Amino acid sequence: MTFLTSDSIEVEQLVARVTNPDRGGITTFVGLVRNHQDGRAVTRLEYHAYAAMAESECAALVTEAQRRWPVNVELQHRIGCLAIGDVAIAVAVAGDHRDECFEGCRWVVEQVKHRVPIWKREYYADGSDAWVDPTRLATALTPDPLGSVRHG
Amino acid sequence: MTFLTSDSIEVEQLVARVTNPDRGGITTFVGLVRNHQDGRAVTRLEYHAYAAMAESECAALVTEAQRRWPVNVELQHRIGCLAIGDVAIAVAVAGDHRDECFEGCRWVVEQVKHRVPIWKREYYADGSDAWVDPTRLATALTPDPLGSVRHG
Amino acid sequence: MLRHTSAMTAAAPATIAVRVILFASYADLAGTDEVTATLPGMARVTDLLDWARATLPGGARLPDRPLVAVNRTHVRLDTVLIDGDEVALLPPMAGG
Amino acid sequence: MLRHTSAMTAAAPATIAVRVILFASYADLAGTDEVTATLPGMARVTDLLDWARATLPGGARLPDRPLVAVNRTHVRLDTVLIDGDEVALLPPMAGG
Repeated sequence: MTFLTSDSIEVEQLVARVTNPDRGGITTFVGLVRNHQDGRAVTRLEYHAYAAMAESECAALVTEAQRRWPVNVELQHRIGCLAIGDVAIAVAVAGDHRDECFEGCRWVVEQVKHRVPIWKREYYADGSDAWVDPTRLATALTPDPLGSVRHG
Repeated sequence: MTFLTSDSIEVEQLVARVTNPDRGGITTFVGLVRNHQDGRAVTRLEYHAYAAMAESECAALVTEAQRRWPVNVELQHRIGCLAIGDVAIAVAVAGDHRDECFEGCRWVVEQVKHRVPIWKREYYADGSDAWVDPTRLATALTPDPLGSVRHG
Repeated sequence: MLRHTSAMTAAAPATIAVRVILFASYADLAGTDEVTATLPGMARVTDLLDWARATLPGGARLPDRPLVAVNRTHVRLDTVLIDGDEVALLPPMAGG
Repeated sequence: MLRHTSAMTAAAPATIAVRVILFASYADLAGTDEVTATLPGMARVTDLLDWARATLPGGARLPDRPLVAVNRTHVRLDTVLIDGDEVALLPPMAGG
């Protein structure tokens, strides 16, 4: 399985892959295509990726999550054309206790947003479209993908 | 639907009920029956409830979660006999943004543990059994179900 | 508030009867899951607990401050009881 | 570290060629998603960005400090480039 997929994400399959009789909890996050963004009506969108790098970044952050917490992590991100309600990202984290499930799942979602080279083009009800720049949203945090990078 | 069920919990159905084209994220927590607890091998367990009160406490905490955060919440807890790997509890929280999805889901799980009158009897591989007392576990927090109770 | 006020403005009855229900380890200790307690008027939950410790099999093993619900609501131990209340003695909860 | 050291101990070539790849809004601006840049030996990412600003259509609209990856790894802008590197200019990421 790859981390990026142009097919529908089957959340139940991700959950099944982290499930283990040794694990007492599973936290799952599913990101869906909303029908609005910053007050504008959205009709559909496209995710584009720097695929080779996105795959290696996803692999690295899953490995890091599993080193930080005693958890099993599965992650998929959809690319290509998505309709309203489609699953854009799914993260499933299984652990012994709810603490590490919640913390690990949240951390993976944040890391995907900050490290994985994926871009989103939104199409609006008025016929226009735009690449989304999260650093320009009111709620934006400055991404720091270099947190764990060695110097060149 | 009731919050307590003696049938298998269908997580996908809970998730479907909170899904809405207006909501951008869904955080789900699933608690499973583990095959071990405090170093002992567990073979199965039973959940008992003070059913009428458990239902009203679940209703109250779901209402409170939806007042604290702009989210949709679904919650189910299994009672009766459970096997290893069975879903004991499922919480699904949908919101516009991941912050409220994660915070709301975590809060509901904590509230269930602290307020809802449910008890667990574990059966061990050595043939013995015991009622679980979370206040005696090393990781225990003192429950305070009276946080929001009026004086009598 | 309503419970307390009504109990204080009406003439307190000489005795009240409350339904006591027990769960899980407490029911195992007592060998029953339901019993009726007759208590003096204006009795509080603490009085009921004293009664349970003295009367119920295994009652002496109740913790100092168990969790208690009256009519399906968590209450403080100084809550005044009224005739017909359903008082539940709740062992440490273990849901989730 | 390896990249830097090898570049410094070998004789620096007079020029290097790097493959520059562009995504999303940057590709739209430049009207292309791939171009080759020829740069002096020991050029850094900052030098490549100067080249891109001067050379690519819409290059002047690159931010002061864009995100850059070399050979599929996020790098600092003072990273020294070597011949054959794949340098990706990354608009603000919007996954998740």
